[in-house]
Amino acid sequence: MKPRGIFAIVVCLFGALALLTQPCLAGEPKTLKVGGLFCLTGFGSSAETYIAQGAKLSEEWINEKGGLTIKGEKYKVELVMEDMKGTADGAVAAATKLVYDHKVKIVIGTVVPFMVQAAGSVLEPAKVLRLVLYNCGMPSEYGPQTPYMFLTYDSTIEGMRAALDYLKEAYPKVKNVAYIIPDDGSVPYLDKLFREKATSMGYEVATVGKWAMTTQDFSPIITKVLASKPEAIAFANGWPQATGSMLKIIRDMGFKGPVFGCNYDDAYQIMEIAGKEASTDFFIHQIDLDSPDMTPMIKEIKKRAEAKYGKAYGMHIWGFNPLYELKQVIEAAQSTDSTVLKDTWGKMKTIDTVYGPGRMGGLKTYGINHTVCAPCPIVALMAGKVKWVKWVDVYSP
Amino acid sequence: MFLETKELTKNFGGLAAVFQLEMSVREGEIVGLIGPNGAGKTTVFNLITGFLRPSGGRILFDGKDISGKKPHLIAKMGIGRTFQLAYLFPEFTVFENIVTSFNLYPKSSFWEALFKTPSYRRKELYILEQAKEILYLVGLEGVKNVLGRNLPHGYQKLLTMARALAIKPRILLLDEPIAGMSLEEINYAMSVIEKIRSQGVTILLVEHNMRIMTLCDRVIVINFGNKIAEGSMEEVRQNQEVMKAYFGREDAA
Amino acid sequence: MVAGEHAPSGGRNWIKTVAYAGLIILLFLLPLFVDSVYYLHTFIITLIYTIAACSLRTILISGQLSIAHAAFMGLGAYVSSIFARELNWTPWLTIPLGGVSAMVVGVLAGYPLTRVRAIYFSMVSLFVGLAIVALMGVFQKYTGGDIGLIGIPPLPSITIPGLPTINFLSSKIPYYYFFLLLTVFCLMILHSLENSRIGMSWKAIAQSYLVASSVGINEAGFRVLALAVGCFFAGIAGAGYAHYNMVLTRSSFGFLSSVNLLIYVLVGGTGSFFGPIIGTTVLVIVPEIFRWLKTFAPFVFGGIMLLVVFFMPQGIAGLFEQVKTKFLHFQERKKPRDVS
Amino acid sequence: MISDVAAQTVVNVLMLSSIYILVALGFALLLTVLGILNFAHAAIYMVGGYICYQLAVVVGINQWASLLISMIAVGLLGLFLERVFFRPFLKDMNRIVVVTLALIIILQATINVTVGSYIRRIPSFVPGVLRFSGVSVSGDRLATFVIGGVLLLAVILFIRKTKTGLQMLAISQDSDGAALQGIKTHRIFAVTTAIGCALAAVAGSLMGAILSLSPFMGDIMLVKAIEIVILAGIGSIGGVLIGGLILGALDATLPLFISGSATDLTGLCIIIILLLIRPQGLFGREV
Repeated sequence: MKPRGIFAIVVCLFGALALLTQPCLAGEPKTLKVGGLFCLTGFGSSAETYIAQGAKLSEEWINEKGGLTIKGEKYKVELVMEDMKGTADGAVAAATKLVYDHKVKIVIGTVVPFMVQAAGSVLEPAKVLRLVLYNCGMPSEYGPQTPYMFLTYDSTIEGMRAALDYLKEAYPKVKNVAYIIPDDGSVPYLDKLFREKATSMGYEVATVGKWAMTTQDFSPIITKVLASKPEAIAFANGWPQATGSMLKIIRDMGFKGPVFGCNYDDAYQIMEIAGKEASTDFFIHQIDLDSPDMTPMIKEIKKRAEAKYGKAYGMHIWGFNPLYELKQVIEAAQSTDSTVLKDTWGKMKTIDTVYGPGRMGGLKTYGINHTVCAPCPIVALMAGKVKWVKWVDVYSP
Repeated sequence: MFLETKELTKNFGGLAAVFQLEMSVREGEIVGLIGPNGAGKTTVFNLITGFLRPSGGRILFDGKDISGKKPHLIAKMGIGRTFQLAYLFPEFTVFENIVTSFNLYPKSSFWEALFKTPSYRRKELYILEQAKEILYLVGLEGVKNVLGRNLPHGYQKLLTMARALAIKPRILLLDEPIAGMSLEEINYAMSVIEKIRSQGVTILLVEHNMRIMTLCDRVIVINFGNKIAEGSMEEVRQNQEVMKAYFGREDAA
Repeated sequence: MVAGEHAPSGGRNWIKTVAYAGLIILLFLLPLFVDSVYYLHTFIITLIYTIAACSLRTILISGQLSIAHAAFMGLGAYVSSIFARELNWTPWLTIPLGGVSAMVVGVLAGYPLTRVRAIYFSMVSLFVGLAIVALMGVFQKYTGGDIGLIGIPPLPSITIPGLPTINFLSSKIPYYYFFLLLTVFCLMILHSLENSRIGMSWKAIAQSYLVASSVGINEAGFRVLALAVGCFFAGIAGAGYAHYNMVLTRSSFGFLSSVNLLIYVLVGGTGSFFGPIIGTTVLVIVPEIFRWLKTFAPFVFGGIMLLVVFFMPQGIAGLFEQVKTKFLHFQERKKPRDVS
Repeated sequence: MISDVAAQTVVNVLMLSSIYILVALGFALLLTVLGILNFAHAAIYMVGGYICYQLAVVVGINQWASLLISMIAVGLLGLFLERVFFRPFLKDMNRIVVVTLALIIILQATINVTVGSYIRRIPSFVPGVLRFSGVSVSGDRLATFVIGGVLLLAVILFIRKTKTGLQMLAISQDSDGAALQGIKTHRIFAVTTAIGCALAAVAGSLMGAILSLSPFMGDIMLVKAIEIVILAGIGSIGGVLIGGLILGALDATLPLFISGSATDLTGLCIIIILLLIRPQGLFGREV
């Protein structure tokens, strides 16, 4: 057969597939549309696919529990997800679609800092309540100028504080720490915050290793960092590829001291990438789904994720959390108006998260008290095994 | 002297393609440059027209040193050329091929071209007139709207000549103008070359086909990049050195 | 008659003019029919990328397949937004400034680039593009690095006496008209250049630089001119994009984005001025329509590319030519042959 | 301990260079013989890694065997790609660019849809770390170094010594002339593409063990491969060695002196200057 013929058949097959999978547009009368911004393709999709699955679980969970009750009326939640395609332009397009096409007033999602900013440029002027999962502490990203943005869970800065506290406790002999960070524009802020916290705890910052975003092999930067003779090494915001690879190289090069990550990242994945031999004396901000020390809610989500997707990941829990919080806020405010919700949430002192009781904070750190500070779980990798450590209470004033 | 080379030398990685060549062309004559394969004829053309930089020596045109200048500047001075293979603009029609080649006289500025000012339009109209004249001169008006790449070989060769005329050359360097043509086409091409000369254009040509040498006032023979003989066709034919170069034997006839 | 406009007869030109005018009027009336702000956004993005793709084609017709075009767009975007943010210049001034700065860098890079041709040019231009993007990462104090730059001022509102004030923050419609006017303006210039002596010289260089220089066309000069013009409009498009989007990240201008622009041009067809316009329209709007396919959406983009490659050798714009030739052949066959 | 850092850096340079050389080898082969810039190389490299992962981890067969199977499978994929996607467009640069870019998009999306984008890693092929006086090399990197070297040598020998190889060489010099000489160019193209893709699969599998697997793992490596091939010179397989060494040296030493994004810029500027001095690359034919 001619290539053209083969190709034509393939195209027809895909066309048929596309037609078959077209979603039916069912519109229930009482639904609250909530937008979801996730990267399902492109950069970041490796984690955000699972976060999106978690968000889907939370939607089902709320509806199973009878939805939301606002002023005596029952509302079902409908999560409308749009793909950001891993780019800032994609984030803007997806946010525009949510706000103006789907007419949502509440959006959950965005994890990668540059997409947080890009989506914010659309969502903030439209006064859309934004439940963000993660940020890296840049003032431009999150602060007084973003009144509709809420940080639903501990982020890099909180994770860094918790991790340094735990370092002091578990490795009291360590005197100096090296800090490794992607050179993505957040360095000046995170570097300053890290130094402040570390020096206030009596640590010396051995060196700050900055790696270019295009780095494939981390050996050179690790060589440089290890030359400064640190006793412990910290990673700022990163993703499993980078964290795992770096951990592996650090151990390969014979470094024996503790290594830790400040961001919320999948410990299992990091262990898979670093390999069992290298996965030791490492701890990170993450939950251990198998530990009995988890909150009842996490256990519940784990069961649901396993039932629906076959396997539960820490990212599922993370993605579940925003809607879980939103439910409480809506029920407290008895309204779906984003401004009312914002004001109500801003006045709340505490809020329950899937990770345990949360407190609202961040006024001093970020300039706005829209940060939910909940207990920060620490998981360690010890001798090739994931080991649950403990919950660290952390609060950003 | 109109065009002359002085000790012109070109080395390609230690190998001298042209070595201390001394030759000259007077205004108004047709000069043939001949020599066996690999004698360096095309290299001489490329050196004169600036496509190659000489390793040594000078090229004088109308008293000015033009050695090592950029090709477009040499074209601007009035040295036109054709190529051995029928290089042309294959995606342009015959007429566009010629129109495009009018770059120097008259010249339009960027802003004139952008805004299509009246002066630009006037110049373009003038060019169209001129291009038509050239078309008639070489006899290509019948295939005016044919794409360059669809043109038969003989026409392509004529077109390259027509194109070279568009820069209003004072001297025209023709690289094998009748190679690969049929007898009929050769006779026609030769008449065109005659016509061009009658308009006062000096011609220097390279050709293997000796038929064209009947046109030449003078012939220069080179071998291994050096001049070995010069004079009328008859004189050159008698020259021992030439015999040797062409046939490798002194007694060959 | 002017160079480059010989072929069509007078009557056809008249029909063409009417068709263009009709199309432009239709585009001007478009916001009346489209009430979705999201689709308006998509159209605006299409307009911006149309300018960029057309300016890329200007470089392309001079025989230079540049893989750095998005970087030049980014250069214009960053220069314009930095001047508007840090020095509070009005965007009306910084947008041309962005274009000029992209042009200056294009010319500076262009002179050494004339040393290389064809695929070597493409490759070195690729590195130039990467270097420009790396430069944006180095000056992250001003560019925001990978996190991105926000707080870029929108276009200031225009007050024309006797008319209501045009406020660019109120809705996307003023932006749509601004970009429509900008696109029409830019394309007119590019079209005018292409159909002039300069455009013919560019095409001549692309076909044979040897012949071109033998007839006195300054190869280096015209190639740099093409780069200058192309980069200028890329810079304009980028700067306009910055003041519309109001957020910039350098990853939007990297290798993949440059390649995307190239795809717009190649899929649309390089042979016609309308190729990049059609290519951009199809490749920006169709994937947006198929957004609901989520993870399957990339198949639509890739599928269009393959469809074009397999069935339209001259790109989508070339399809019309193809159909026309087939039709003409058909007619010719029907005609009784001359017996001579 | 400056000497330790220096020694480790020398090792880093060698290891990184061998990674780059391995990735660029198949790319260079296709460019030399078929004369196409196969952008899809990056995606084929990723697919090779995923096949190896699926066999070794999910199915659970021997790792080296799965590497071999992945090689063969991707080689066959190469035959298919050559027949359907490359052969009709070999003479048309523009269309081949679009086809190979479309292949990247489609292969990435296919992996994303079927396997998912969860980041994975193939377990070490050669577990353990080699240490000597302050310098350490992981087994995988050493294996890559050896395999990369062997494959480079094998490809060069194949081209120089076998009949098929010599025919490849002939085609790379002048494909029309070779066809006139009775060489079945399409058969050679098919063989070349199969070898190129198989090499990509080896590279992908080893990188899956050294770095990690993700649908987008090829994006940056593609740029690196292009850099190497252009530095080496189009049409030079042996030059890939030098190109890879230069790029490896730049990427492994610059981060010691310059931090962050400036390393990229410096490296690129050096490459641009090198290319402007020698546009045809270090070992390319005269332009």
